[in-house]
Amino acid sequence: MESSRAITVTINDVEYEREVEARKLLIHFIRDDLDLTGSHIGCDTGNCGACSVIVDGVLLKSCMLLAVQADGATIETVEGLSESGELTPLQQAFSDHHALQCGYCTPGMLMSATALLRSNPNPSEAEVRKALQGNICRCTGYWNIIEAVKAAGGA
Amino acid sequence: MLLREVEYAKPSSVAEALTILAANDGARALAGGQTLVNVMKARAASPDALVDLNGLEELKGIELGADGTLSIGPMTTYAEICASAEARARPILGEVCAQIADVQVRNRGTIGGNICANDPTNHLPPLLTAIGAQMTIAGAGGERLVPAEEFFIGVYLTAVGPGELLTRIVIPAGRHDGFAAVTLGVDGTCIANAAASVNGSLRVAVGCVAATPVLVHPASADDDAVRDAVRGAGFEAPSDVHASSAYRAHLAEVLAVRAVRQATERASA
Amino acid sequence: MNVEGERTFAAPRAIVWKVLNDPASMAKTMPGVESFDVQDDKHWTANVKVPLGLGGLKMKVSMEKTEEREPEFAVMKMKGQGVGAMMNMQTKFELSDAPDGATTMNWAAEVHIAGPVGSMGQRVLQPIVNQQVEGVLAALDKQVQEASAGSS
Amino acid sequence: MSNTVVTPEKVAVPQKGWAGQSVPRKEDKRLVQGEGVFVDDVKRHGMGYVFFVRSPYAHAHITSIDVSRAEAIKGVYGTLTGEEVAAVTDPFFQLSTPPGAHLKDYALAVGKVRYVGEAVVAVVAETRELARDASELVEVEYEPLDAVTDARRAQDGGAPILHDDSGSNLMWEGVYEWGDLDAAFAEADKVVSIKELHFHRFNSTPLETDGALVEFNRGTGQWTIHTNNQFPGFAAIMMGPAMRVGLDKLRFVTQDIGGGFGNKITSHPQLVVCCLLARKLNRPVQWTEWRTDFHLSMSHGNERWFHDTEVAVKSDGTLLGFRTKALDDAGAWLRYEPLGGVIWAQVTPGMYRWRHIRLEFTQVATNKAPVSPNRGYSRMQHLWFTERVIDIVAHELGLDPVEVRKRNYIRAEDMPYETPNGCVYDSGDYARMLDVALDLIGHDGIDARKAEAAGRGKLLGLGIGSTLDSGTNNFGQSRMINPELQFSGNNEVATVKLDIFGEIVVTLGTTPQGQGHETTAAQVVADILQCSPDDVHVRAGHDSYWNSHAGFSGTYASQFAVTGLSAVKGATEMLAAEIKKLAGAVFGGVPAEALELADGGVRIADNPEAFLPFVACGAIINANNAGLPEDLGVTLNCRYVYRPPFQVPDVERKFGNLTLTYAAQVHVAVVEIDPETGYYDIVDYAAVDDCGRRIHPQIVEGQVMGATAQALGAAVHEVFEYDEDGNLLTPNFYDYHVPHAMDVPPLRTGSIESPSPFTPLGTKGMGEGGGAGIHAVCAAVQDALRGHGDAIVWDSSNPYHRVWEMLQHPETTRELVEVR
Repeated sequence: MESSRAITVTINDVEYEREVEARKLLIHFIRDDLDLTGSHIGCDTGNCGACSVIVDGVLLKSCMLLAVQADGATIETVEGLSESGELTPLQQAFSDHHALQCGYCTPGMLMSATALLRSNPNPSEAEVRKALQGNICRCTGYWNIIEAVKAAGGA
Repeated sequence: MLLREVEYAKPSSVAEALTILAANDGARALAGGQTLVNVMKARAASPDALVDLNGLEELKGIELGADGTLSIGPMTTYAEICASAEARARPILGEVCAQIADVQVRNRGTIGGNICANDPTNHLPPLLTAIGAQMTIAGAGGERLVPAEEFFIGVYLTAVGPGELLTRIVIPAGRHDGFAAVTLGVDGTCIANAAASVNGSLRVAVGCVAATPVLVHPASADDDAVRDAVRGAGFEAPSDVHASSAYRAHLAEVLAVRAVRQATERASA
Repeated sequence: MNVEGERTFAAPRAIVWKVLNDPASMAKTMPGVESFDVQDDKHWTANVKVPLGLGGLKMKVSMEKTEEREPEFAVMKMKGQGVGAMMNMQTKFELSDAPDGATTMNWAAEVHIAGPVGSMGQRVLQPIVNQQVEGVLAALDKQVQEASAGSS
Repeated sequence: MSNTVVTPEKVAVPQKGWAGQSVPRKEDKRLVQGEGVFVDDVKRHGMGYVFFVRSPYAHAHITSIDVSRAEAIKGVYGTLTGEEVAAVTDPFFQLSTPPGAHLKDYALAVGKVRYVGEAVVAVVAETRELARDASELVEVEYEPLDAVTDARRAQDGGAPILHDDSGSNLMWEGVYEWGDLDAAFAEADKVVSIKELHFHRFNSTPLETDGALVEFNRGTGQWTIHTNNQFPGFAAIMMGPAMRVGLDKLRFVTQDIGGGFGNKITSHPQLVVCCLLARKLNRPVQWTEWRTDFHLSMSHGNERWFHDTEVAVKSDGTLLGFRTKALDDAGAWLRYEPLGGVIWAQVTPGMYRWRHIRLEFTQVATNKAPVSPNRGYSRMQHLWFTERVIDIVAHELGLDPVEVRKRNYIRAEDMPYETPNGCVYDSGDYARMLDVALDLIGHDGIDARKAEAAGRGKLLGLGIGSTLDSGTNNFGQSRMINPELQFSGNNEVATVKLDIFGEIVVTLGTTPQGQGHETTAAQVVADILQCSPDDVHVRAGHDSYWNSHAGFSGTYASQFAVTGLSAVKGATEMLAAEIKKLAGAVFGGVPAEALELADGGVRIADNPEAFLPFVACGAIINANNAGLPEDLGVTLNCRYVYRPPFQVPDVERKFGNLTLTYAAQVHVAVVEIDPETGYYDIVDYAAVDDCGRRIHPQIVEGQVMGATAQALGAAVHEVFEYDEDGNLLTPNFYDYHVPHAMDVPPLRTGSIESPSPFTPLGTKGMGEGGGAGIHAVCAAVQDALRGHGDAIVWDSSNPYHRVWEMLQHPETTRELVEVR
C-alpha cells in the first residue's frame, strides 16, 4: 500500500522511469511528466477519447487508467505513428479526405483507427463507425473521418 | 481529472487482495476502472485506497461446463466476452456486451466491475438478473453463493461487503434470451432497458427504473401479461433530463415486451 | 427533490417521540456517522461518511430543530457540506397512535443536493437518496425497539 | 556582401489559379502527428496551476471566505478572492443601456453568486492536483437565496432579483418595426397565431475547453497571455480598461485552437484572474478549464422564447408579415450581450419576401450560466423561428411546405435584395438550392417511403431547413443596442513580406480554430505572386505583437473568406507592385506595365530572359541595397488593412446594412419515429450550400458537415437544462450527449456558387450554418406526426421523450396555434 511508486514505461520505443503519485492519471503522466502533448484531454468523464493510446497492443482511454497501472507497459501514442516525419497511409488519408479541422480529437481518432486497421485491415463503413464510437469530434461530423479510415483500409 | 490522494496496492493473489481489503476500511477494489475512476475524477466519492485486481489471472477467464453452465471470472473484459467461443453458449452475453459504451471501454471494462458498480443505467445487472446468474463472493469467512436477485442492493452497492470480493459469476445454460433498450444515441447510455429469459420459467428484469434491477415473473409471454407484470412491480422510476418518471415506466413496459418477444422467438426458432 | 412516507413502529408514541428527539439515538440512525457533537437539544452536528459502494462521501452535517409540538410534530433543518456535495434538507414528521399501541409516523422531506455529486446525474441521485432514507428508517426501527426494550 | 541567386524550380500554376482548388491543408502535417501546439501544451519553468472554487448555489450571498487553510499547505503559491479583484480592477465595460448598463461584472464573484459554477476563489499551487486539494480547504459561507431559472418568470413580482444594481431582471429591451403591420394584417386572408415557441439552451462544446498560460514581465509591466480565446480584439478591449492598463500591455499569443464556434470569445474574466495572479505571485500561472467547468460556466447559447406570434398570410400561402415578442434568457451576466438583441436583425425576414415585421425584443437575467456567441449566434434562433412559422402556417393552411417556401423565397432576380430593415442580401438562388436538396434526398419517392415505413409501424417525415449565414458584421449595429457605443464597420489585417532569401512570409490577424486559414491564405498569395502555395509560409496562429492585428481581429462571425482573405489579397498586391517597382529599377527604368510575375520571380513580359527571382528581390532590398534610387519607396514588407464598405446604421429607424455577405444553406432531413417510444432516427439527410466563390471547396464542405452534425446533436439530444434550484442537469458528456460516429446519418451534400458582388474575391463568409439541421429536424418530426395527432413542434429540442409526449398529448401543442 503506497501513495506513490517508481514506474517504468516504454512509450514509442523510449523507456521512461519516473516516480509518480498513485492518484495521477496516465494521461496527465504522459502529457505533463513526459511532455508528450500529442494525446489530448477533452472531457472529465471518459467519454471523448481524445486521450486514446495503445497499451500493450490494446486501445484504451488513458484518462481511465492510473499511471502506476501502466508500470512495465509498452505504450503507443500519436507521436509514434509516423517515422522520421513520414506520414503513415492513415495519417495521409486523414489529410487527403479533410478528416480533421481543429485537429484536437485527431490523435485519439488516429489511435482508434490504427487499432481497428490492425485487427481488421478492410473494415466496412459500419465497422469503422463502431470502432470510432468512443472518439468525439465536434468539427467534422465524422463523415470525412469515416471516408479516410475506409480509404486507408483500402475499402 | 485530478483525483484526491489515494493509496495503491497491486496484490498478486486473491488471498492477498482480501487481506488488504479487510485491513483497510476505506479500500476499494479497482477492476477496469471505467466507472470508479470517473467517479473519483468528480471527487464525488473517494476510496482511501485502491486494490488493483488487474493481473489476477484467478479472476479472469471463461469456462464452459459440460452441462452448458458458464463460469466467468469477474475481471473478464467485455471485449473478451464478445470474442469468446465459450461465451457463445449464452449468446445474449456477447450481444449485450457489444452494445456497452465503446471499443476502449470494452477493452478495459469488466463484467465484474459492471455489476459491482450497479449504476442504474448499466446493461448487465438486469441481464444477469433475468438469466439467473449466481455470484461467488469471497471473504475472510470463505465463499458464499448469491443469486443475482439478492446481489444488487443499491446504486453502487451490492452484496459484496467490506473486505469481500466477487470472485466468480456462474451463468446457467440457456439460449432463449432477449434484451431491449432505448439509449442516448446509437448504443449509448441506457435511458431504460429490459432483459428477458425463457429457459423454463419466464424471467424479466427491467433496468434504469430503480436502484436495482426489477425482476418480474409474467404469468405468460403475452404482451399484456408482460405489461401487467411490469406495471404491477411497484417501482417509482426516477425522472431526469432524459425521461420523466412516467415515460421511463412506459419504456420499461415496452422494452420488457420487446425483450420477451426476442426471447420467445429464439425459443420457438 | 421531495420524499415522503408513512412508517408504523411497534412502540407507544412517547417512546417514538423520545427517540426522534434524542440527538444521541438520532445520530445513530444517520448513515456512516463517524462522530457527533450535541450543542443543545435543538442543535447538533455530525461528521458522516455516506456509504457508497465506490467509496464514502464525507459530509459535515448540522441539524436544527425549528419547530416542535410534543408529542406529535416536529420540523428539522439539516445542512450537509461535503467536498463532493452540498445538501440542504427540511424534514417534518407527524406522529399518531396506531392500533395495538403502535405509532404511525407520517414524514416528508425536501432535499436539495448540489456540487460535483450533482454532476453524476439525477438517475443516480434519486435512488441514492431513497436508499439513504430507507437506511435511516430501518435504523430508526432499531432505535425504537431498543428504547422500548429499555423502557419495558 | 554576396548576392545569392538561385534558380527556383518552375511551378505549374493551374490555369484557373490556386483559388478554387482543394490543395492539401498546410495545418494537417503537424496536427496528424500530434505536433500541434494547443494552449494546455504551453509550459513555463516554475509555473503555478490555477484551480477555481465554484459556487454550489444558483443564488446566494457570500457571507465569508477563509483561504487560510488552503494557503497553509506546502506547495500552495497563493489565492485570489473577489474582494481582491474588486480592489485592483474596475467592473467590465457594459455594452448595454440601463438597466443592463448598471451591472458590476468582475472577474470573480463579489459578495454574491448568481449561478451554479460561478468562480468565487482562485487557488494556485505547484501541481494541478494540489491546487484542487487546496481549493477544497477554502471555506466559503453562503446564505442561499431563491433562484429564478425560467426567463418567463424573471419579471414576475416577487421574482428573485439577480442584480440589485439594475433593480430588476430586465437587462435590455427594444422594439423593432418595419413596414405597415396594420395594412398587412388588413390585407391578410388568414392570420395564424402561435402562442409560444422555445429555442433551447445549448452550445457547440468545442472538444478543447478554455485555458491560458499567463506570464507577467515586471520590468515592462506587460502580460503575455498564451490562450485559446478566439477574439483577442474583444478580450483586449474588455480587459485593458478593467485592469487599468493600455492594450499593448496585453500580448495575446495563440497557435492551435481546438475548436471555438464562438464559445471561446468570452473567457476574459478568467484571463483577468490569471493576469492578476501572475502579477501577485510573480510567476507564470496556468489555467485549464475542465469539461464540467466549461458546461457549468462558459458560453451557453442564447435561449429564446417567442410569444404571441401573429402571421399575416394570403390563402395561397403568400406571406405578408409577422409580429412577435422575443424573450431572450441571458443567464447571470452580460458578457457579450445584449448584442444578441440586434444580431438577429441581420436576417430579419429570413429567406422570405414578407415586408411587414414587428419584433419586441426583451432580454432578462436568470440564475444560469452567462450566454455568449455560439455558432449561428442569435441569427440561428431567429431563423429557426421563421422556419417554424413557415411550416406551421403550411401545416395549418393545408399547404405544401415546399410550395410555401418557393412562393415566398427571395428570388434570384431580386438580388441584391434590400430587406425591410435595410440589410442587403448580396446574391443567391434559394429556390434552386431547394430543388437540388430535394433531388439529393429523392423527394419524389417520399410518399412511397412513408407508406413503406407505416407498414413497419414507423412514422416517416421529411422536413426542410432553409437558412442564412450572414457574415462580416458592421459593428455599427451595436448602436441600435446602445447609441453611445463608438463601434462601427469592421476590419482585418494581413502582412506579406519577401524575406532576405526570397521566403514569402504571411501573418494574419485571425485566430483559426480549424478553418484552414494558413492554406487558403497561401492559395490567394500564390495566385497573385504566381508561385506555389508550398512557397508561401503562413505563420501559424496569432500574436498581437506581429502587428497584423486590428480592433476586430479574430476568427468569428463567418468572415475570414471576406475580411481575412481580402486583407491578404490587399497586402499581396502591394507586395507585387513593390516587386515590379524594384525590378523596374534594377532593369534600368522598365515601367511596371512591362513587367510580369512568373516562375517565382519577376520578368520583362516580352523579354523573359530578363528575370529577377524573388530571392534576388529579397536579398537586394534587405541586404544589398546600395545604389538603389533614393525615392524607390520599396520595403517588400506590406501591411494591409481590409475595411468593408459600411455606413453607420440609422439608429432611430433601426435601419441599415448590418452584414456584408449572405451565404445560404438548404437542408432536408428524413426522420423515422418509433411511435411506441418516441425514439427516432434521422435516416436520410441532404445539405446544399451556397457561399459564393469557394477558395477551397473541401474546406467549405467540411464546414457544412460540421455545422450539420452540431445542429443534429442540438436538435435531438444536446440541451443545458436546469432544475428549479438552478442545478445544471447536463454538466458533462454523461448527460450532455453529443453525436458520435454511429449517430450521424447518411449525408449527401451539394452546392451552388453565387459569387458576392460586394467582396474583392467574390467570396462570402460561411461556416456557422445557421442551425439548418435543427430547423430541418423540427420540420421532419412535425411532418411525421401529421395524421397522428398533428402535434405542433414548438421547441427546438426534441429528445425522444418530447416526441413521445407529442404523440400522447398532441392537444397540448395544438392549443398553441390558432387560424383566424
